[in-house]
Amino acid sequence: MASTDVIKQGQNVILKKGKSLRLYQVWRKRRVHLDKKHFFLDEAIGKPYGTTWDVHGQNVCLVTPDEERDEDVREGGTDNRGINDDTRSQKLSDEDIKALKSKGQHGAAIVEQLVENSTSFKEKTVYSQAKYLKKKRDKHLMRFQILRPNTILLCEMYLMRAPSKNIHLRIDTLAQILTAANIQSGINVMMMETCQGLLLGAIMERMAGKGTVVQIHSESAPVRLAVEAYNFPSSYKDTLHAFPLDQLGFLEPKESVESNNPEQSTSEVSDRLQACKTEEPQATNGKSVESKDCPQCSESDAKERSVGHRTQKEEERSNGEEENDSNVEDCDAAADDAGMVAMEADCQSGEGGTQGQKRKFQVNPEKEARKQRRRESLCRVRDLLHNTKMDVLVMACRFQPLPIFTALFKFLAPSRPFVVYCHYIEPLMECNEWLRNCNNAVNIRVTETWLREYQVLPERTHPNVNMSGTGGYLLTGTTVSNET
Amino acid sequence: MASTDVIKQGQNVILKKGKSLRLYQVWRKRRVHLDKKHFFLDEAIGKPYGTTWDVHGQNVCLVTPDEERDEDVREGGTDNRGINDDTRSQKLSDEDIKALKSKGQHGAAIVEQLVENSTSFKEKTVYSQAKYLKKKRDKHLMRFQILRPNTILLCEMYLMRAPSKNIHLRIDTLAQILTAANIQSGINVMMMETCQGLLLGAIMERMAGKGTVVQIHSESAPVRLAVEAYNFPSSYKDTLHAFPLDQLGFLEPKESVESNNPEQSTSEVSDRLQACKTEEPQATNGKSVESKDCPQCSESDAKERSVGHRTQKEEERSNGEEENDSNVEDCDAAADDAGMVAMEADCQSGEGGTQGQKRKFQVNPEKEARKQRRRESLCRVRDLLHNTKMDVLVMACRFQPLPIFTALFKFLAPSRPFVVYCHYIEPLMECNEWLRNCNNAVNIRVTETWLREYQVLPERTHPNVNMSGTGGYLLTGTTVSNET
Amino acid sequence: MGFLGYSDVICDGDKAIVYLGYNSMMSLKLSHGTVTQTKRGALRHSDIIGKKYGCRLSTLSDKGYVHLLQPTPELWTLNLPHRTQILYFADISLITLQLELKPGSVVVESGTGSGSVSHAFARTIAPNGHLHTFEFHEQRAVKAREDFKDHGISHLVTVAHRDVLEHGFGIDFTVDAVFLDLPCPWRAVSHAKKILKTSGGKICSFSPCIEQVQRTCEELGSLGFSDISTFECLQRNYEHRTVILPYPNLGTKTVSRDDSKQASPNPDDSSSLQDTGIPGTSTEARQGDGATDIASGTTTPEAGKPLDRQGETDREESDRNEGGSQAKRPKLCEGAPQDNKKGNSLNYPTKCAVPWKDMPGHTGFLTFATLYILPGGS
Amino acid sequence: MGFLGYSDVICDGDKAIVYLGYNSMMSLKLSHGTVTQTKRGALRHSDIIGKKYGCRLSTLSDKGYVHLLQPTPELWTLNLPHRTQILYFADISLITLQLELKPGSVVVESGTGSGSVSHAFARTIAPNGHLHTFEFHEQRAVKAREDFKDHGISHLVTVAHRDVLEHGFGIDFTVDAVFLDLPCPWRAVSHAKKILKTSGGKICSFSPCIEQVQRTCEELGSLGFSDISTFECLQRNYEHRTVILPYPNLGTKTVSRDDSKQASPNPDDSSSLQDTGIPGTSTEARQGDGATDIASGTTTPEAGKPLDRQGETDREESDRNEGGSQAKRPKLCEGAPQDNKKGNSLNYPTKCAVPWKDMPGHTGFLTFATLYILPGGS
Repeated sequence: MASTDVIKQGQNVILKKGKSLRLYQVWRKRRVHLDKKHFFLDEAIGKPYGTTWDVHGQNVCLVTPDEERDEDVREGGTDNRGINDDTRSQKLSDEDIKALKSKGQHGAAIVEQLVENSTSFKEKTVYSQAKYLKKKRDKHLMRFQILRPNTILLCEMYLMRAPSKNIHLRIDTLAQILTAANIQSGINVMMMETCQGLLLGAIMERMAGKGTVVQIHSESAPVRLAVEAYNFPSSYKDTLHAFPLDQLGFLEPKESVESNNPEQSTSEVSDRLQACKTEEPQATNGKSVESKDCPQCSESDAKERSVGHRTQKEEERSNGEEENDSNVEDCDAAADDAGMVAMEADCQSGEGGTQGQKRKFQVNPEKEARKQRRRESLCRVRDLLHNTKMDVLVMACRFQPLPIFTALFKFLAPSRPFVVYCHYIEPLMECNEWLRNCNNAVNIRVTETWLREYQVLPERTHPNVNMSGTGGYLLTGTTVSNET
Repeated sequence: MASTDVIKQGQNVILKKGKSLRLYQVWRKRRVHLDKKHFFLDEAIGKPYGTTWDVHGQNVCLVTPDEERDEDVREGGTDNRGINDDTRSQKLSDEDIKALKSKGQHGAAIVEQLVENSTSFKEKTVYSQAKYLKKKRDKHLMRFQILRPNTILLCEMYLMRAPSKNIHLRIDTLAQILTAANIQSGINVMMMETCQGLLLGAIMERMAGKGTVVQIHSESAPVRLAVEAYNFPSSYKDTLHAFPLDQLGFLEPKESVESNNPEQSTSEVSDRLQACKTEEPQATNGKSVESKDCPQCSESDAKERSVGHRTQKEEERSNGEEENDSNVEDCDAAADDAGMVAMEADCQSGEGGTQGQKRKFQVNPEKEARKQRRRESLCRVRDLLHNTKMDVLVMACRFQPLPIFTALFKFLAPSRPFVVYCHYIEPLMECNEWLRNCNNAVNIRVTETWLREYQVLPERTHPNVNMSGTGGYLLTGTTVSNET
Repeated sequence: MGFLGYSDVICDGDKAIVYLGYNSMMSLKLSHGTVTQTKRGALRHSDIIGKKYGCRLSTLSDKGYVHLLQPTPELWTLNLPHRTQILYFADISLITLQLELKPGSVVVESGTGSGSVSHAFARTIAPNGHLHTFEFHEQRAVKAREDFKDHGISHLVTVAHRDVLEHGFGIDFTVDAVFLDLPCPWRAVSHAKKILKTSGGKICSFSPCIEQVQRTCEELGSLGFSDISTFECLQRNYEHRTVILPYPNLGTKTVSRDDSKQASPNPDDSSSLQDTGIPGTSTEARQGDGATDIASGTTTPEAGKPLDRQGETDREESDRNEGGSQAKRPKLCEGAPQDNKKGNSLNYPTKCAVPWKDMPGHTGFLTFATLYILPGGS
Repeated sequence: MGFLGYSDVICDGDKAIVYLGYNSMMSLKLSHGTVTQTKRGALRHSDIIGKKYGCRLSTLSDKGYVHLLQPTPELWTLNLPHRTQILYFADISLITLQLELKPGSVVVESGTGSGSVSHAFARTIAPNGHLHTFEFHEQRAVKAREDFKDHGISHLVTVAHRDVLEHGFGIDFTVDAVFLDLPCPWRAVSHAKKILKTSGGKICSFSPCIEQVQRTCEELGSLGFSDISTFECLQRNYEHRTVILPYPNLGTKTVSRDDSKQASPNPDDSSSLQDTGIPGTSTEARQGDGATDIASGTTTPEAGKPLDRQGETDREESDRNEGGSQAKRPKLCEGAPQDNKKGNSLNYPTKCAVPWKDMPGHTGFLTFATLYILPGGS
């Protein structure tokens, strides 16, 4: 087995239990919190990805493939004509079950007892039996699989836990963005996203550290939470260039960075960009990421954090751009503080929101030097965009797409693809209209995809009963010039 | 076999050949024109619906069920690895086939010859063989089935031949309109459609001559082409009440019919409504329908007819309401003349547009009396709407729905359903918005349906490769009052 | 009672539908002296009886109000007690049309299940048709019979407790149409053939799994049925939502939007045109429910909304998303993040037709066929 | 050549995509001295070579113009010569993501077919991955090899003419992913297992029929693959259409539209506000094509349209609707029936997002699975 296939300290892993996915960073003696249980992943270090584990006390214990495929098929009834509607078929009460648990009974044993005490189990068809067993096992067994994070898992995780944070991006739509954008190693990508770095991560994976990515970011710092999950070599980040959305005016040829914001002092401009840079050392120094921000933070968590955060930063930040949007600010704050504050990686959503994440703001003494670096960075990106035509424009963000699209479109070389995602069709139709009039694109399409999963089982094959109502919409096309 | 199950003179029947559907009225010695062949249906009179027929010369000949199920499965190859891309596998040239046909060869014989002369046929898999045979049979055999017209067949026929004339109404959407509207025998229906009477016919079938239908019609006469196809007992028409869209203002309580159009003379008003009544004798006298308008008339036909028609009527009609809309006017004209001009029932679309339909306009000497009747009819409907609250409002028309919807909504009793169909979602969203603000409806829904057909064949089961992109949208809901 | 026709006044013994708010209804059998608890407060039946259908009624403690609706088969389908998995509106509609049901039709159904389809059939074949419905589960047959009696359609429906797969339909006349909703429908096809009119009798089989469809189609074909076709019919709901996508701040010198008709005011000169956003249009904190349906945007503040709005926007008991957790309601990123401070960003509300987050992915396959046993020769 | 990376200038020997108009493209292998006929007129290759990709070029007789595009795998998929049924964008995208392809991946494909998937794979695994593609049809294998050479990706792709079902893949190393597009994919699963990495190797099988999927899933399960899932992925296209639904004439006294924000002028006092309708927005006579795509509504008359509009609105060679008859184009009822005379009706154009009339109903089922052969015990 190759050394890349085993779980190592410091890596981000996904724990999959039933349908639920959780992202954690693996450290010896770091407690992980899953489904109300706390335990250590120490046993898993050095073991292969894809392994299945049971929680025993505070530790985890590898499940052998034989144990895993323990799919009982028992003697079943032929149909459900004898089964009446009542809740009395289960003789075990909730109290009984609690008692079993408190006695330290293993989950598998509890499930077995439930079956024995069900009067209707034997009369159920084998299919109903299997369904029943699965339901009870998911409830009472503390069994999970450790997986290497990839785009599919991350996208599923975000979509399940906080769809709006991920602007509802669905797996098939994300797949289409990457393909329609012709993402490949070595090209120049211009992109803007507000899906916590998921799209950025997916793009970076397909570029493998070669080429250029100009990331337009809406808040004071680019949000790259999901990027960390990929465990990329640190060199990948060398291809990344951040540029703030509110400095797009600065890209106009005649503007210089100093005269750009006449009504704001230069220092204010720099302040606004500060957070952007606070992350940079981490990216460029290539040091290992020692903290893990958790994308599953609950709303209550988020509020707690952003409130505290805002108070501390009030003086530093003079513009109110992220006010009244604690959600996004939360992301910022998190990105901001990455590398500065060690946070518990296992902060949980919902009930578990009282884990007391402590954080303090570090006042930076090299303020002036950083301002200078920031100005230089802006100039670098401006020169890049003016000297090197971009190979693709990718957008998936929570803003009205048209103004951003029109601002960035001009930096594309001719005969290059562009892709704009939106959860709603109407804003894309605006872009479509603009494109048809601007005359610089062909093969323009607005599409939506139906993703349908099937249950394929003997005698029980059918499309899944529940399905996503929409995966959002994509505008795609190819630039042309009207040079003859 | 019940006498209702056999084909009778004067009935409307549907000829189904492959996927194509044609509506004809059965008369002895009346020639029918199908797929460039002319023939008589005389043999079919007295035979059951559902029978399959072959054309032999000018006559048709019953196909026995055995002949029908002539599904050869021959020895086939296992896959297509040996088949190369060329068109030389068929040794028979188009000229050869023409020669065979001119020799009077029967279609089945031609198909057999094609198989024998195909070098690749034996190498094809049995599935490809079956496909090939079906294709060739459909092309060379003149075989059709005679079916009793029903809503499904009529809807399919319209949707295939002139979707826009039928405002793109799809079978599942039509089904949902009828159900959501809770159409049943004995209720009071208020409806407006511009799908040539298809929806009206479907509603009438479910009411079976009991209850009331107020049909708001947009042109000078209600369009009821498709209604004829149902072969309803003539008594069904007694339940029908027509009311012109442009007289909706007259429904306002304070208006009287005389003062309604101050800027138009009373006689003008009556003139506008004339066509409405020209159909009435036919409906109320209960005499058998002696002419059949053909919904498949080609555009060129339509133009020819409407042009001639307009010239003759120019003096009679003073308002230009149906100008510049030859499509709709065509329908009018046809409805207008029903019962007055005998037309060939087999007018064909496309090439066959030169069948020389003669028509003359009958100047009615009882003009004044008719005007009076018309005025009375308007008053009758007004009184009906004011005295009897309606049980449902159904709309499926080519107009902006909101103004009509708001004008008619008030005549609904509380706790009654309403259904508005539109091919586009945006106009329904306007109605939705209006409803939410007007406070007089609950359970408001805007829906769209995916209709997916499956090919179910041994080893070859899958959804059909082509599918309708949309069946349009429905707005449904239930009225409430805010009386407490 | 609207199961057949309509009547204006609510009577003792009627079953009424209590409309509680968006996606939230319940059925109520009215009986003097009874009080029923709802999530909007208690309802005294005596207050209801004698009122008109469609009326609004405040609950006892004046906590809220409800509307009282006449039960149609479609409303009943949404409110009946589930004794089995049931068929819904879209499928029932297509079945009714494809079976060519109309007043006077004689139709057979098996199994009866919860009676969802039966009510729709009875409505359509009234006043002179008949539904023979068969159920192999005795308890269900009894309950269905009670429902039909309660709903005034028992003269149109005969319920039989019978195992059709084993014993056939046991009737000695022919019918216009047969509807099968059985675990092994192919085993009922030959029985159905015996009772169907041979001059165009219609059959429909509803099955959740494709294997059932495959066997049924094979059996239909081998028994001489024609025009065998299989469909799926899925309904997607749209809501009217006024979405506020933030207008991006591109810096002082915004890039001109040449061809766009929408005005593009400079975000920085911001005379606080819309700086407080538009009340009543916020979409935040609704995503958790999945099937969000915010009443369409008006510029009236929420407080000034007509009473009914309250009901329409209440999503607490969304029946579309039973699995959705109520506890976690992540904030919607695109929902109205209004920049009050300095007003240096403008948000344009966009009216959007948004599909519900979840939709039924599958109900079942509908297989239709026609029986013509025709004389040969000419 | 854009099959890998991009280059600005069109070179002799390049394959370029000629964009002829809406839904109408063709590929062109450039060679000095050649002239190619297109429906927009003739193109002299020498005129093209040396130009920049993306440029506009008038055809020889000045009949029209075309745009010259760099071929991406996605454009190639729309323009390649069909030697088999091919996979399209939506499926290819999902397969690429689910197989976790990225630069450096080693992937196996069988069969090669027309090379539609191969090009997309090669692009994604470049510069240091490899695609081993197997085709049992010799002629196709040869042609695919030629294509890959022409397109500058032959260093990334090895084509083998081999019957995988009978003889397996015949390679002695392991790969990251296997993609099967075969008539009997279940027979290839055991072969695939032999060459897949046991630490999370990915497999995907594409099959049009459900029976193939059922057997494949069974085989995958019995061979120890995990996370077996089956998907369908259908793309629906929308067009931006400015629809003119006629405003109904409700008579002199129009009913007031209380709550509607849209102005409702009295149709009869009609100062011919819009009595000629809005040019350039008519939707009539387009329905015959099915996949209508009218350029979004502007108020510029058609004659004043920018040149490109011509191309974008031309639907004559719609590739979406091959079966559609050109001869019959029934008039669209809702299309701009403008009442010029007396101007007693007003039409409001509505901007609509309209789904294309037809869409793919099925391409195939995609079955994915992962192979983990893990050590037991702890």
